[in-house]
Amino acid sequence: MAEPYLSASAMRGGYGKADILNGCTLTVDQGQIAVIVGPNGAGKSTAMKAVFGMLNLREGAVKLGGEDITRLTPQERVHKGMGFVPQTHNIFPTMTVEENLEMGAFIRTDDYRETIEQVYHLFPAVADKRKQNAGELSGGQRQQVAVGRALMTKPRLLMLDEPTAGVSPIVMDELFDRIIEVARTGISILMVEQNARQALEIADIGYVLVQGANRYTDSGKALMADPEVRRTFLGG
Amino acid sequence: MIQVHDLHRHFGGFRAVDGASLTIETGSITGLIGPNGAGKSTLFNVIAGVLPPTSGRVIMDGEDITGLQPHQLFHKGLLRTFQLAHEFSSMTVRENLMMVPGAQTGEGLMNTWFRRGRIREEERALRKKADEVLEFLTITHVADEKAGNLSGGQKKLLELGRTMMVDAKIVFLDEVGAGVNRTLLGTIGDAIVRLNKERGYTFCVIEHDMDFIGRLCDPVIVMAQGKVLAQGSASSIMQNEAVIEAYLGTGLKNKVAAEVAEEANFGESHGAQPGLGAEAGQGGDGKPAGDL
Amino acid sequence: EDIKLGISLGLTGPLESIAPAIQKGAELAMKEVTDSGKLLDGSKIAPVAADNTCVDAAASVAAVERLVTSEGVKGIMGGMCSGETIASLEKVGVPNGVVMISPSATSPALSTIDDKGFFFRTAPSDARQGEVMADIALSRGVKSVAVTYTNNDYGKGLADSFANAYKAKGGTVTIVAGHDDGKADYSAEVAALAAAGGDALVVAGYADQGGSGVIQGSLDTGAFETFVLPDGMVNDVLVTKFGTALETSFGQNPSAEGDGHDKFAELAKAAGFDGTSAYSGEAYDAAALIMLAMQAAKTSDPKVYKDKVMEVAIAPGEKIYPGELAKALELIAAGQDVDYVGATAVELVEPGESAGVYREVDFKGGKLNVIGFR
Amino acid sequence: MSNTRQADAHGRWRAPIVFLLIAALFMLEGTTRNALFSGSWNSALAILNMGLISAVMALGVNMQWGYAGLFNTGVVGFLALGALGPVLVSTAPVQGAWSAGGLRVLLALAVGLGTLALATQVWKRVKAPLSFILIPLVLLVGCVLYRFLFDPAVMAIEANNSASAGNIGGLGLPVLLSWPVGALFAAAAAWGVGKVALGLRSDYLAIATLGIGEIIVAVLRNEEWLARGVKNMSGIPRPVPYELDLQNNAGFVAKAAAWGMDPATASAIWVKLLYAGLFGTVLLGLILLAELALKSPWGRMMRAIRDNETAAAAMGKNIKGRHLQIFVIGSAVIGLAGAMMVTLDGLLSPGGFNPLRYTFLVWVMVIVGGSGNNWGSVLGAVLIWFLWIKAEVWGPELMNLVTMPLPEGALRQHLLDSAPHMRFVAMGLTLLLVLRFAPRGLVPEK
Amino acid sequence: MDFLNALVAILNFVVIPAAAYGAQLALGALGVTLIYGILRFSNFAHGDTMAFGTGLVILVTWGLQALGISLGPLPVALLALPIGIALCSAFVLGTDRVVYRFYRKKKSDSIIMVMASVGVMFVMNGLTRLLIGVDEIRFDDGARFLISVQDFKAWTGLTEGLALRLSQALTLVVTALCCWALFRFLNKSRSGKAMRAYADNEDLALLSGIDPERIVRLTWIIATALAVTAGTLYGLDKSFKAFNYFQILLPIFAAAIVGGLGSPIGAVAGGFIVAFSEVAVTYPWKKIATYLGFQPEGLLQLLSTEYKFAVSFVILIVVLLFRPTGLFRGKAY
Ligand SMILES: Nc1ncnc2c1ncn2[C@@H]1O[C@H](COP(=O)(O)OP(=O)(O)OP(=O)(O)O)[C@@H](O)[C@H]1O
Ligand SMILES: Nc1ncnc2c1ncn2[C@@H]1O[C@H](COP(=O)(O)OP(=O)(O)OP(=O)(O)O)[C@@H](O)[C@H]1O
Ligand SMILES: [Mg+2]
Ligand SMILES: [Mg+2]
Repeated sequence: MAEPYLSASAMRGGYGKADILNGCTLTVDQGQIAVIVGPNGAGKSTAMKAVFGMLNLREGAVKLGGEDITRLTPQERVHKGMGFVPQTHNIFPTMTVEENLEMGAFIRTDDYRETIEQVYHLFPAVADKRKQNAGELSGGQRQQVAVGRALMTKPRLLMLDEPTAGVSPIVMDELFDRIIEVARTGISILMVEQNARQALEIADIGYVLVQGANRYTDSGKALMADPEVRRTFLGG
Repeated sequence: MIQVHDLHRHFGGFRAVDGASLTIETGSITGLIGPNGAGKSTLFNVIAGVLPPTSGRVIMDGEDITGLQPHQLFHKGLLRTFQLAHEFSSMTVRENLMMVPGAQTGEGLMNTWFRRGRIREEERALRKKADEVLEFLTITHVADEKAGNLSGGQKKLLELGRTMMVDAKIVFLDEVGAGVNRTLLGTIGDAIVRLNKERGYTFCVIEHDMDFIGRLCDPVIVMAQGKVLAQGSASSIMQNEAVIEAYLGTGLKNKVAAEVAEEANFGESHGAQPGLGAEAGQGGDGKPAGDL
Repeated sequence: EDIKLGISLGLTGPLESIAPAIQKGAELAMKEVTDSGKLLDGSKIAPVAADNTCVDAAASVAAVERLVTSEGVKGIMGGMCSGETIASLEKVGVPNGVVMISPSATSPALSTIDDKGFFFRTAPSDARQGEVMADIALSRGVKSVAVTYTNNDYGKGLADSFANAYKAKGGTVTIVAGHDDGKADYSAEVAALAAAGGDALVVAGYADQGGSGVIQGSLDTGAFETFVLPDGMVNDVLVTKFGTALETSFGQNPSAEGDGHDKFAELAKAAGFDGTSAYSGEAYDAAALIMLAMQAAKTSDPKVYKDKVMEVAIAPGEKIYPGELAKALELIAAGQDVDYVGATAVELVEPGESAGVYREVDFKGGKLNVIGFR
Repeated sequence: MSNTRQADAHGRWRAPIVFLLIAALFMLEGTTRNALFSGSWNSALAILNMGLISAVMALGVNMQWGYAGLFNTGVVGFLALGALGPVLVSTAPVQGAWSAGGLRVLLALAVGLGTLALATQVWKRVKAPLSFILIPLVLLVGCVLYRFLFDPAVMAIEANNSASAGNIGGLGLPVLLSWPVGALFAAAAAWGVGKVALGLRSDYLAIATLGIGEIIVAVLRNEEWLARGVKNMSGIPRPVPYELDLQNNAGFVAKAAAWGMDPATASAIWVKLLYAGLFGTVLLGLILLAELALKSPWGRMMRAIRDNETAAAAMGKNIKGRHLQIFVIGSAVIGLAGAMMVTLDGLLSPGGFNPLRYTFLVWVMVIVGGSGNNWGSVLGAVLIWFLWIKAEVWGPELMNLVTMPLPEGALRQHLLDSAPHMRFVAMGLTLLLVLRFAPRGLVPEK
Repeated sequence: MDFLNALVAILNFVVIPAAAYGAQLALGALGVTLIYGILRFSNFAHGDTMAFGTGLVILVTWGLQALGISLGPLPVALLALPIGIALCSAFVLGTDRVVYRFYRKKKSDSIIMVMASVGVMFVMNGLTRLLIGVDEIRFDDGARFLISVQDFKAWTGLTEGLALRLSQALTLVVTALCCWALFRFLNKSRSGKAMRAYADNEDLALLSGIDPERIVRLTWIIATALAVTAGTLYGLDKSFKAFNYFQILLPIFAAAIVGGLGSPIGAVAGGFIVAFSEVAVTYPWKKIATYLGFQPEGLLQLLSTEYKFAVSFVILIVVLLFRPTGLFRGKAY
């Protein structure tokens, strides 16, 4: 098999002295959906940040499309085609919904109006609020704006940290639906999910992260089928 | 018992809560669900005194509590958590818990100079209690970490943990489950049931995880566009057409099924994979989980 | 002997723009004496400047403390503003027995302060100037005035004494309003003064501070054309700034009957600074007095020479003008009496402050013209 | 955030190290004579005394900002109110002032306050359309009545011996008694201000308090009947002996001789030591109380409130009440410092109360020292005060150094002439350097 | 009853001076508010940036005058302004590089940045004085009045005169232009939106591909341009004096805050509120009353001018009590 599109190998690092990541490895192929699950505080978000260059790695390397990007700044990674929705603080609160989406398209030079319409179509609830400041939205609406912003980037690798937290079931369905669609177009998806069963359902590859290290790695289906994994990590 | 009478809360011209009336019975675990932006959190904020209502009244055990300050409500036994975690970020996790109980001797300025002994004793007891809560929430290892450094889910747990530090009459939980590991959420659900049964706490829970709602709550109130759309037992709600259309949707299952029909990759395992909802229904307390 | 003399001024702070000329004035006198080589058998005077910020009593005390206890100065030309002067005098000057002669602190409080004979000032007394100014104004037919003053003890004291004298002599004061120096804008003051009205505007302020700001505003809006200007305002800065716009204005400042003032201005010009700037002449005189008193006491010990300060400053004796310090030193050494007149017609009265002779000036033709003396 | 652990490791040694550093600076100032230090104990002690007072101010600001996150930039105002204490309590009574109009002034002030109280009551009790008429009416009537009583009384007082008095004078009580009174003045004002303004957030509170500070100072400057306004109030009594008395005291002179000092120096040093003892005692007492409070649940609650008001309110903490409490206490401490300051200066000079010196410099002290940490702000205060004073010398020295290589000429002369202004540059540079190497303060909050 | 004279008197003594002063404050407040909004701290060095920049403009002006350049009725300083802005921006960017960037990278509390700006303020304070001294400097050439009192009286025959200085008119026009341009820039242009995004959520701005350092530079340059423009106009209108520029800082902050920190329109409104309250509240209405046919005994002055600053603050506090984040809903970090 050729080298995967994204490969983050043996990452080790953290915020202070203690390491949060202890040799965590993540890979995603072109058009694949990879899902990370694990207990709270396992280091999932930290791993995402590490992949995006928002955390200094002590060890390990991140490669994108065969190119070593370990030393690049987050902003340079954006230009390499990576998009990221953080778990918290993922909107611009005093800018309108529309401006939030425009900011998603900041590095695009083509006409992005169509993409905006697509996002509105996907999230009709926020479409009604396009002229409202994003900070005034409800929790779930914010989440939708955040995901919408990332979609605006038209990235080649889309990283989502718990995109469905606080989102109502109907929208969550839509969202997963859309993610599959996006993946179809050849975009790689790396996401963290606590709604793990739904997420693993659509995942090509699943990672169970515990204390900053890979505990289980398998296809989504296989992980779902593993009773041990289900009991300890997926809530029965 | 909390009674909400024809409550309105408007933001400019927008009616976030638009004439909601509902009752939370003492001793119940009431679920509050509804689409994003339905006005659930706003309703909570009005009840908890964070936002003044545009009109309407809130009655708690026969007493009108409309417009009381949050700290006054706290002392009446009304606690709440925040949807977006509001931790005290520069304090340690343990301190976050220890600061919660009201009426601490050490909170009087004079006492800090003249009643040191008593304070020391109280502190010891508080610390013990905090450690128990931490243990329960599986975050003992970060007890001395600044709360601001917690992971998203851990903050959510801390949010819940604070309500466990005091004896409350009624607790409002705003999406405690979002971002919390599902296994742990199960445990939390157990704890809520236990607090409800053993200590007689009343709960009002906002949550989008229907497994959780289905397992815990009776009754369930559905809000949409600032109004109460439906009310009833979890199972009846989940079969309610209006609720399905506005909130639940027809379920991921069907769509995935449609997808897999085309995709060979997915095709194989589909048969082995029962619907998510059915799973949850069995995993819970046996109530049918409806369409999901 | 090398004698150090302190110069304590607000080199930074609200009056920082008039401080340099004061410092130069004092240094000019010191240089003159040093160059003459006639002080106490060829002693040299070394000036040591300290920045007292003018407004911060604590900083001023610290600065003067340094001059006295560390530099070991034998006398101080300063302080500059009254509050700060009182503090440093009470806390450093008097306890350590060092003579302080202020060129510019005019607060009446300094007249009654328990200075143990260590404090003098060459600045004019506000009370007297108020009288003189009222006389001049009335004699020119100005029957009603608005008064604005810089909001400190100098301005306030002068404004009060003027207003009282003027009213007593039959004039009308329409308004007495303060202005703060160094403020961004004086429209409010000008508006208030204009609304109150009057034949002329009395500006008890400083020429390069708020005073000229108020004049500027009044001229621009046509509120007043005639200004009555006391010592803080009467100098060449004002003339260069407003030129012929002051055609009808007049004023007075303390000056010797004779050419002391002009002589000093010449000396200053030669030394490269503006001798007409406020208190520059007073500073020259203050420094000169210290050195002449030393000569008279035959010692640089302030505890001794403090008693000679009054003696050299008043008649009888040969009159001494700026630039004649060498002559004065010779005379004193020869045991003869001198009457120091200096740049500002110093005439010290008990308890050690200037009585002041005032010269009346006007600004016809865009120049500062001396009319007469009072 | 990532450096918290590191800071903890050094944490316990930070305060002693900074303390030693400051002590060393003072030793140098007292003993060595060179371009940088004066080598005079008198000078060193003079700086120390004001440093101790600054430390009290900084402690007050730290209570408000460091404990509760209240951005009070009206420090100068509360300081000025405290400074009023010694004037009204301990200066000699002015003959005839009270009979001229003292009581009428008090009455007028009571009327003024009553009017405000009535107006607020109307505002609270009466409904909208009616109150729009009533409130201005109440205010107008009150104002007219107030002016009617106040103006002639003030005129009478100010006319009473206006050159050297013109104020209502003091009570002639011991000056130490006036310190708590000064604190009380500031506290009372803070209570009123707090009631009105504490609802405002951060920078808005800052500008409101800045304004209030300016207003208080404006009152002090312009109300001559109160404390002579800009004409300054001098001759405030001392709690310690006068140097000249000591110099005339045979016993003291003998003792000084035994120590090998001349009487003038010895007396000056002795007086300063006495002051230092007084101020030091007050300071240490305050620190003790503050530390006890901060290290208990009260302190924890305060930090919680500072951290997240919404959550703290939801956890039953009365934000407004606590804010008011700490605002009043902090202001009282600042007022106490004000009273101590005029006692030390022997002078109340309202013209000198400018916000740069008494508000922002104190803020610099707190932040450089380490906000939230009592020891930090106290040490920061002494250090910054030391630098502020020494910048007067160090600035021009710096200029000498800079211009050394320049050829003689107009440029060099211009620079040398401007040397006093290097005071600011020197102060700015030291401030920037300290902040650079201790960005969270010299002794950061743990 | 002499309505026209009353009107002219008010225009001449209250409206025109207050409007010009208000505009000067507004320009300064725009810069303060911009830095607050985007870099999240109150920049105490702003007043001294104005002074320093104006000092540079004056030096350039002198140079141009020495070359014999003149703009006819307009002051040469306008020509020197861009050069002054460029030089001052370079300096300010330098301070950002050596001072503020460090704290930005460390994500220090904004109060630390404020204190650092106090340090910068001191340094600039000294440098300005070294550069150009402490004396008052007049550097306006060209025409002084658009309408002078004498001319006005001659034209209209009224007893009250009216004066409009060129510098006042210039100030008003330039302020209006700056305000409009800034507003357009922030709300419509890509860079402007990026600046607001950065202000809102720095990390997320990074994730959107916005170069934070570029934003910071842009902010400083715009704020400096505003500061130098404000300083120059102020200097042309009054005179240049280093100390005054520090004193003007307080009213500028007051203006920025009463309007709502971070809000450009707020800054402008705030500037006018502060200016008008200073002038109008202490204005004695006696003369106006006399023109309108009353014969008042006193001056009809609400408060004496010594309290003018206090008055403007009282108004400010009252505004804040009813609108706790300023007239135009500023931010509160
Ligand atoms: N401060 C505000 N200003 C304007 N609109 C607001 C404000 N706060 C909330 N809203 C609007 O009110 C509506 C209800 O918000 P609320 O947070 O109560 O929703 P919710 O039911 O809790 O949704 P979610 O499930 O997403 O948390 C939303 O449409 C939101 O945009
Ligand atoms: N800024 C930080 N500084 C120090 N420690 C941190 C910081 N952020 C996270 N941590 C710690 O790192 C660990 C992993 O955090 P992370 O956010 O990666 O968890 P997570 O797996 O995403 O959990 P969750 O599911 O709750 O979001 C946690 O123990 C947390 O306390
Ligand atoms: Mg996470
Ligand atoms: Mg919600």
